[in-house]
Amino acid sequence: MKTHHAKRVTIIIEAPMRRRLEEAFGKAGVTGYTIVPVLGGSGRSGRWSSEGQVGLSGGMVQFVSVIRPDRLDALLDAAFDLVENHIGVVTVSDCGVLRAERF
Amino acid sequence: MKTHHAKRVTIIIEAPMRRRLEEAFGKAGVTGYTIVPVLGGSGRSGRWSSEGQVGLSGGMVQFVSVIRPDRLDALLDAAFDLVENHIGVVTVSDCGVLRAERF
Amino acid sequence: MKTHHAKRVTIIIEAPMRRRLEEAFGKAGVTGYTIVPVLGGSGRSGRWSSEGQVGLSGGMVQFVSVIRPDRLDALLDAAFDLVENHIGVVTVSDCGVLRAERF
Amino acid sequence: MSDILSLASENLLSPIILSFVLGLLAALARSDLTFPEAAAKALSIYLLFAIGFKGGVSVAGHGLDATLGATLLAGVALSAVLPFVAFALLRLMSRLDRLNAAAVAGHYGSISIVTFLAGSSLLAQRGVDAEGYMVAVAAVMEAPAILSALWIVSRGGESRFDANLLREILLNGSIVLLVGAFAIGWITGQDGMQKIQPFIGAPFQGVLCLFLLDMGLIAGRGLRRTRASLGMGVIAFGIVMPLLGSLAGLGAASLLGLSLGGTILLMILAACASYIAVPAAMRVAMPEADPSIYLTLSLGVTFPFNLAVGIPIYYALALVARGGF
Amino acid sequence: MSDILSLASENLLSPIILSFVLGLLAALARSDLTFPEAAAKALSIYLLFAIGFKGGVSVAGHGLDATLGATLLAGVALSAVLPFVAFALLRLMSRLDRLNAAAVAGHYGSISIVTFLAGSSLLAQRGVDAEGYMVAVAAVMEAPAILSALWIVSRGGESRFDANLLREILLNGSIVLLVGAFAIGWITGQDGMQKIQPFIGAPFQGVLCLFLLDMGLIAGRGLRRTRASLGMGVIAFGIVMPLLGSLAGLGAASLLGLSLGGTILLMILAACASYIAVPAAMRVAMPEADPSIYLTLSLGVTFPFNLAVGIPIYYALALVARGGF
Amino acid sequence: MSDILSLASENLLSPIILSFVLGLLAALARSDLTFPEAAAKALSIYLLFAIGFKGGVSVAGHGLDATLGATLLAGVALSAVLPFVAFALLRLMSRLDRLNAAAVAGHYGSISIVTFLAGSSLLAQRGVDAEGYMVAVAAVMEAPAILSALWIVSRGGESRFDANLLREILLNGSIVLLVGAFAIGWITGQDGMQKIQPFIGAPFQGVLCLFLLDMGLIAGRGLRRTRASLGMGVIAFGIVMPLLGSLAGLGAASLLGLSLGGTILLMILAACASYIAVPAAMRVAMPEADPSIYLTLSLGVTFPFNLAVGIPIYYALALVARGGF
Ligand SMILES: Nc1ncnc2c1ncn2[C@@H]1O[C@H](COP(=O)(O)O)[C@@H](O)[C@H]1O
Ligand SMILES: Nc1ncnc2c1ncn2[C@@H]1O[C@H](COP(=O)(O)O)[C@@H](O)[C@H]1O
Ligand SMILES: Nc1ncnc2c1ncn2[C@@H]1O[C@H](COP(=O)(O)O)[C@@H](O)[C@H]1O
Ligand code: NA
Ligand code: NA
Ligand code: NA
Repeated sequence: MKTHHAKRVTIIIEAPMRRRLEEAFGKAGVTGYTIVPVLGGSGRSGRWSSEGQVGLSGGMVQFVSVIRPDRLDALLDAAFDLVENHIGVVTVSDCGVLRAERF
Repeated sequence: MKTHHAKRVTIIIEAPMRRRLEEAFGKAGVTGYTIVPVLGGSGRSGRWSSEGQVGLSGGMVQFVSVIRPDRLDALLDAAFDLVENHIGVVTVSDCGVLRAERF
Repeated sequence: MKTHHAKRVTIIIEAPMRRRLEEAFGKAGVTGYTIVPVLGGSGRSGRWSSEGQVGLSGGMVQFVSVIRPDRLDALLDAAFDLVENHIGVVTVSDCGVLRAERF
Repeated sequence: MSDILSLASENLLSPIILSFVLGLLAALARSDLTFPEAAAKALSIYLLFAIGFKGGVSVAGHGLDATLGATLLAGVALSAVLPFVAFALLRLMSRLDRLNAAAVAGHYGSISIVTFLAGSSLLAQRGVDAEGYMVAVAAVMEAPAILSALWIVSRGGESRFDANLLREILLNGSIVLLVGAFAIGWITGQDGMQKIQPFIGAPFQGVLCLFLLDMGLIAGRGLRRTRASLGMGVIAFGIVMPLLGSLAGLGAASLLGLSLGGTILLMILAACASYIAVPAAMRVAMPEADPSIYLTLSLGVTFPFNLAVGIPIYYALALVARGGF
Repeated sequence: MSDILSLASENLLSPIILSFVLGLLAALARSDLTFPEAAAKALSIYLLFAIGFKGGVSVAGHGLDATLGATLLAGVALSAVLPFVAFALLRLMSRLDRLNAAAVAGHYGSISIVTFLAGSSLLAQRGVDAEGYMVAVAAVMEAPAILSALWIVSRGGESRFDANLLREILLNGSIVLLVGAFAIGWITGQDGMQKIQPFIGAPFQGVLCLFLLDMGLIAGRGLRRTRASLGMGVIAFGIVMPLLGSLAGLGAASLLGLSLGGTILLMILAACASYIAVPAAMRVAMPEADPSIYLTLSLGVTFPFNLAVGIPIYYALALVARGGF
Repeated sequence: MSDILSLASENLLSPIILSFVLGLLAALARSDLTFPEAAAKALSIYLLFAIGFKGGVSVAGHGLDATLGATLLAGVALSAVLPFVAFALLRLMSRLDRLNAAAVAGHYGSISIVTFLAGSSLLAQRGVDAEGYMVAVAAVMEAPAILSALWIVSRGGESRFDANLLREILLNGSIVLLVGAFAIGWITGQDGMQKIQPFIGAPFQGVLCLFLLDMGLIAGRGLRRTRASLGMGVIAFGIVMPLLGSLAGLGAASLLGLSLGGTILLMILAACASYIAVPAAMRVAMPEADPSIYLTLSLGVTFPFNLAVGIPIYYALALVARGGF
């Protein structure tokens, strides 16, 4: 089955920044993304876990966005402004997609 | 450590279609996959979020399946039939796996 | 925007092994990873789903770790020791990252 | 008249309606107040279990009314027929295409258990009894409307039915839980009730408040995001249709000879629109229909309308019809 | 005799058993009814906290029975010894290999707190008192069986013990919660009970219904998926073993001189099989063992057997043994 | 004196404090006992709704005290001013830089609703009444401290304010829920209370136990992971600051002429530190500040201090100040 070339971007970011990143995506014209929950993790600031947490402050979420290669820079710029001072792991990888017309 | 070449397929699909996709995978002989929850997202039909939702209708899930490259087409065919008329973002990427004999 | 080359490793592993893998990572000097929840899946031992489960035994989690290519082997060795006798799907793929100095 | 006003204000100023309003306002003001998905689902399991159980206990206590069978049949008929009415009305009032009109229509034959609960609360508060089996009627009204909607769409093209889908619709979690708890309540009767009353009885209203707070949050979020996409015709339909439905319910109840309470509940069931079971089925069977239309209409327009003014109106209508005013 | 029948029917027709049956049927019929994982975990936290607390309060009230220490020891012994019995029986009755047989055996020494609760409910309903510390006995019986199973496997090869694993087993969440709540109940006594009775006391049976509904769903799903893989011998073991266990419990209780209620509870503890703590430990320590065997057997065979017929049998046996019939 | 001791032991040996201790110990011993995130959030929604509602009902019952407006203003002022005190103290006592000191300071002007609840419990137990509107005072004290902290940091560089952030802070879920439930309680009054009392009233203490168990688990986990990174000066601050805060609260309460109960609650509000709303705001507005400092200090040091010894001390101080001892 024929697949088309695209980029898959994942952004792990603090939960309190979720709405801001959604809005930044909106402004940058990135309308396709999916948010998955995160249970815990570890980084330079130590280990953490969302279990039992009541507030947002402890948590993170992961954005996944699949986009056409030519739109990558707009997305990364939007994301970078936000994650610059924040926790935020941004990865980009190549992938194939079905139904390229949707992206 | 030696890794073997494989394909990693992810399918973001509406939660009410989950059982159907599992069955389609079963029929296509794809027995290895993992399903991760989705919190929300955005697409051509706007932004949504699973928070506070009671029914399935609001939600999505993400399938991840790692397979041998020669089995890719069987999987994509099975998936395509289902997502054709549905929401469903399908990506394929290359990866290495440990313990190739398991796939 | 400039991205730097890195490896993205994902490990799907049984929930009761979560703490052990975290400790193995710690010993191997892998301090950056994120854990996402898993809803269900299918493998050689059949289909399962976390819904309604009370204990850990039914569940799995997925680790995602982004690392510098030269650190890959240390991570895989640490992971392999643990998953050797256990369920555990380990994939490695190439990706680009923003802010390489963080990894 | 003053009675109707007191009825309306009693309804509007009850903690459950105010909780809904709080959720609605919070979402419209873009507060970050949200319920975890798991908590919302747990609340709905509790409510379905409790209401089913109580219905069964009530049937065990009062014995099987001769009209039970007839009322169940009437419920099935209402659920199956109302989508056709709704479909015709939508084609008249709005510019929705066949597919979206059919999808919306399916929601209005089916039911919203929370609207039913809000009605039951008002009855309880006013000391009005109702047939215990009305909750079983609610259960049988969930599914037929979906089949009608599928049938409407299938006329215009390929069939939308498949065996899997039928099984899913009929064994839908909320139907199974409602009917199952009803059966348990029936079997265990007053004895069983005594054991679990402190769980499903006394705290019920309070749990309902939290659930309605969540419904308000979701309705508000839906309205905020998709307000624009609903035309005036569609919105008007969301208010006219429940009124029509309630009249159909009133007619059926009169034929059946239901009590005042039973009449009001049947009117409510006919008037309300599904926003849980039907949307999920539509996503599977009519993926091309736009969920933001049917969800926003059902949850953002008809549900609040029924809660706030519909239920008191149906109450008053039932009283008038019985010459009780 | 008629007494035994009334006992059996009283048990079978209680809301908690019927809730389990509802879940089982729903899952076998492939309904999409499910509990969110978080809700199921929250229910289990509630149940463990409540039962532990109540046990502690009861000990605070009745004072420390002279037999407490002896009963705790007996519990540890039963938990440690029963896996050897189970292992021998499995090698005799089934074709499971050493590893899987040991893994299964470990489950039968340990306990299922919900089976214990179902037994306590039946006692409460019949007005039979039991020693308050039996819940502490339940707690100490969770872990030793795991060690026995590891020991059985280790004999045949490399050791399965490591310090981390031991700590995990002993500080397992459910043990800590049960023992901790027991301690809090003991310390705060009747005063503490009064404050939180409306939370942990009155609604308890109702919460238990929902929990058993969920257990039914899980058991049904397990049975549907792995029915085929259990041989007849293994299934027979799942019924014979609890009977054997209950007799061991009966013997121990007689030696200890427990009350009728305490005797029945000790029999239940000896008869039931773990499906929460032990499976998790086995996944870590014996990853090669097949979870679908031990989970399905414990939750799909032994658990329903105990709930439906085992508990009344143990009750009747205890009565007979005490000459009470 | 013996009165103070009995007060302290009554507090320490209450089920809620012991539940917190259980959680703390379990986490320090590295047990795997955890609450699902959704369950913890559901508990907090319940608590906020219940406490807000009860406050509103109490105001509806006792009528509007003339001092309500003044007390609300005093609350805002305390919340806004205490961060400056805290900041100065931190620069004196610790080696935290400006940014981290400001972030920590913001937490101490704001409030912890669970500390407030623990204080209310002790009052209820001792039969001491308090102004019903104190919960509204708690609500208005959440946000101003955040603005003060931002202002402190902004002085030293670029502004930290933006319109989005302000809206988020003021429409924070817990503020909206507390104020909204307060309004509903006020509107529906004793009538509304009667309907939902069995949900929000009687079981409240028990739910609070589970919530404090979870808080203990989180505090313990936090302490275990980041103990090392807090210096002695910072830890000392976490104990001195609440004492200072309580004195400020005592002063304000005396000026306002609050009742004994109201005085103690205002002292508690001034003494406690936020660990939900403020940390989330800090993550957005001061991402460079280290969360492990402010979270561990607030939840791992000040919160247990207040629970265990702070509240009885404030109680005794209030008695002394009123010449009641
Ligand atoms: N290399 C990495 N791979 C995956 N996730 C990471 C990585 N580094 C950090 N994270 C995630 O980002 C969070 C914060 O990282 P840090 O700011 O380094 O403490 C961690 O708790 C992880 O969830
Ligand atoms: N480009 C994309 N990348 C990631 N997820 C997407 C993308 N497009 C759509 N989705 C997901 O699929 C859902 C439905 O998409 P749509 O049908 O375009 O509204 C969205 O809400 C997202 O969760
Ligand atoms: N090829 C695969 N791709 C993705 N996940 C897999 C795959 N194989 C196994 N898994 C996951 O690992 C679990 C156990 O696999 P197994 O040991 O093969 O039964 C499954 O239930 C899946 O969640
Ligand atoms: Na209807
Ligand atoms: Na046992
Ligand atoms: Na404060």
